[in-house]
Amino acid sequence: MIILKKIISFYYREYKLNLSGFQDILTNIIFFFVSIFIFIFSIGPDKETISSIGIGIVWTLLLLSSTLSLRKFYQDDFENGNLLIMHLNGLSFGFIAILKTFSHFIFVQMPFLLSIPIACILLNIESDKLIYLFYSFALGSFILSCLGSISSSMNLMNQRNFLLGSIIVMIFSVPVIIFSVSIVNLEENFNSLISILFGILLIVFAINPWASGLCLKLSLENN
Amino acid sequence: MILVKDLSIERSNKKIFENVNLSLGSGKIILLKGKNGSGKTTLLKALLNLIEPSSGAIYWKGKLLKKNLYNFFNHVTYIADRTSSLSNLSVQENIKIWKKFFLSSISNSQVDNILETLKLDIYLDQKVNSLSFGETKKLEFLRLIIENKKIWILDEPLSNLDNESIDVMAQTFEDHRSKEGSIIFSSHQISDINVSEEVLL
Amino acid sequence: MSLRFQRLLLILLTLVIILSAVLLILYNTRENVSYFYTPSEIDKSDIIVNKIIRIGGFVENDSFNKISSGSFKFKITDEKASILVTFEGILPDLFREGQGAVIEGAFVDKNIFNATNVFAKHDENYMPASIKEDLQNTGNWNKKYK
Amino acid sequence: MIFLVNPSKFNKVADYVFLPVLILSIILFSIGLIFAFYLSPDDYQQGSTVRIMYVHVPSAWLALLTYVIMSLYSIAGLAFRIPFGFIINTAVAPIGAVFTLICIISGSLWGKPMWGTWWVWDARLTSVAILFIIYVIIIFINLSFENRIVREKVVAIFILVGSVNLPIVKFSVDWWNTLHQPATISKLSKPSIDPSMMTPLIIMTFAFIMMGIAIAILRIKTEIISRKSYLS
Repeated sequence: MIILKKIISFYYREYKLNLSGFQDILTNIIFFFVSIFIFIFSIGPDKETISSIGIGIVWTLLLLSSTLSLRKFYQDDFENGNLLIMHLNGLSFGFIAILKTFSHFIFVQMPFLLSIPIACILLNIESDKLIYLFYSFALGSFILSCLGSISSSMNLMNQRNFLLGSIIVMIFSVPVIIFSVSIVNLEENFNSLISILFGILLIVFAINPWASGLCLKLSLENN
Repeated sequence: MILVKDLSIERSNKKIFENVNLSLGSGKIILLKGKNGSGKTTLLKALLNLIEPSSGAIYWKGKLLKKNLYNFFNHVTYIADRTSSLSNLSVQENIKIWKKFFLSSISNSQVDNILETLKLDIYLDQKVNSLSFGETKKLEFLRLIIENKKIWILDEPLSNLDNESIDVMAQTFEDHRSKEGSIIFSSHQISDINVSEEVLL
Repeated sequence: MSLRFQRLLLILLTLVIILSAVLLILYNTRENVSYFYTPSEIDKSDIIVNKIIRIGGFVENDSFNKISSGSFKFKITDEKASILVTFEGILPDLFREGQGAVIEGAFVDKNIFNATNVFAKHDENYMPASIKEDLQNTGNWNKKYK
Repeated sequence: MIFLVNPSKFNKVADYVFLPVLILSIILFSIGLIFAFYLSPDDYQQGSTVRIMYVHVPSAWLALLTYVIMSLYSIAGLAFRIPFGFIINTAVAPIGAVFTLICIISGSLWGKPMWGTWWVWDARLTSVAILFIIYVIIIFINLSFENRIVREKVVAIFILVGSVNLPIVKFSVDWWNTLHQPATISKLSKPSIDPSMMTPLIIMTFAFIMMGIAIAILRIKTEIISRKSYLS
């Protein structure tokens, strides 16, 4: 019961934190839309071309914009010592990583989910594909959150080259992109593709607390 | 309660300190002294199992600290030399978050009293980043009361505080000692806090 | 429960999750991670005209026709079904009848596939050319070396 | 076998072994190249292009083998606290990257005449490209952290996380339809390669291994020395 109360208070804290830093999330979304504009203008006005590659564009830009906020994943809590306080309050590092991953999924990735319909209108994607895009993004973005947790905890002590964190997320999200995009394009294979994505999700979810927990401990020890 | 035996720590194969012995019982206040880089913070972090000792051991209630870690964490408050309050939120919200997070049973009037003695009550609705550094530091000490734990581990609690606040701190320490609590803190400045043991690193 | 035991339990749980996830992925990817489809996998009634796909198989024996200097016609088969392919361009060295090939392009109608790219696929067997002649001379040439 | 986990023992063994290994690798290379270019026969399908195989296949094997070694040493370093594992990781990563690059370039040169394309995005080629980028990231992590202890362990963790790619590289040709052909030599079945071509392949593989070991010894020794100077 105590642990449940601690979890609730953890999310209360995250909620307050994200509410006060709402402009950061908004900036991500603006970045997402501005890049869509750029894409549309650089491709040209041909509606068919845009809608044929639209899914790919949406997914690429979702990936890019969600890697933008990676720096914030643990950095603030690490620098002001809150990670340590959470640990001293009885949460193991792996458990903190899981909680933080869910928090990132809820507060950073969900706003993207809500902005997908508008992106689909802009990119001329048919509305019957929207539901598949929703499914694939709901699973895919959680995978991205787990990967983000791993890479940003790795790069906590990396003052010189943070772009590395984004590259790590992007290189491991190649399969996610492949299967998410084909979910939308090959509706007849929906079940098997969604279970592949779910399998990837299980793998990263299982790896995440170990890898991130170890990295968090490492960074706190040597800070 | 805490027993440190022959503790030596080296980092990157550089010796930081050797053969430190400590015993922190209830009602005891230990002051760690030493110049910069003598390993005060390192020792405090080792007490929190954040740094692996190269030799020696730390015991908590007779068992190795590592084996008994989360039990130990239930009894300890650690305040680092940086402030953990969330700078984008107001003082009041920070206090609310802390109270929820540490499952504190402290009443609002108690908090108000302390805020008044610390002269922070006028800033209640202001954001933390508009406070001065000394004031955020004082706000940080509110956690000691909210967490309400037996053992306090404090890293440089007295730096950047005015004399008046140091007096308040001394009074708080004395109260805690009278409640069978124990404190270990580091400092490089001389103060009139009544300590039971001084350890020079 | 001691900390050590909890840790062991967590490690086991992680391994079980990863193992089941791997099985889930492998079971489902067989049909999905294909660089190409085989002719028998393509459902004749379900052909989408002008959608770019890849088809892999063998070039059917006696099906290769040179229409003009840079334009070819042949059939791709996997011994269950075959597809008529037209191609304009340069064929890779290894391309010949009986050889594996992957073609990229789109159906122009239900029966004719227009290739934009032709890749030759070679198998994992390596054998000196002289031995092949010997084998053929003695009649032991095994047709499975395609 | 203690020299595999102990730096000073390793130094001793390496001093004895280095010159023989280097000479052996040069000899093997010269024999192997003579075999590969003059003495081995043309393939019945591919003609003389098949000779690219004698570079491509050994480098591909070694790219994978290097990663396996790094993964094992990462486990040794993280779980059993053997610091020598981290030294190996730092020293060996660039070698693996070079092998992967050789594999990719030679494969590309082989693919153009045979398949008719330099590069396709099938599962094998994509996973090897990802392997190369993983190697590059490992090198970059080594370059960009200031704190040595954190850097070593982060590299080890990353290597372990990245090792999910290994089975994908190895088995992609068996699991999925790819343009790349399946493995010629596997443990379970008789190799489907003629002995006259198998010999140069094996010689070249050992030449590559010896060269890899020679370079690795040099790099590991410098790494050990640089850490010694760090200590004092």
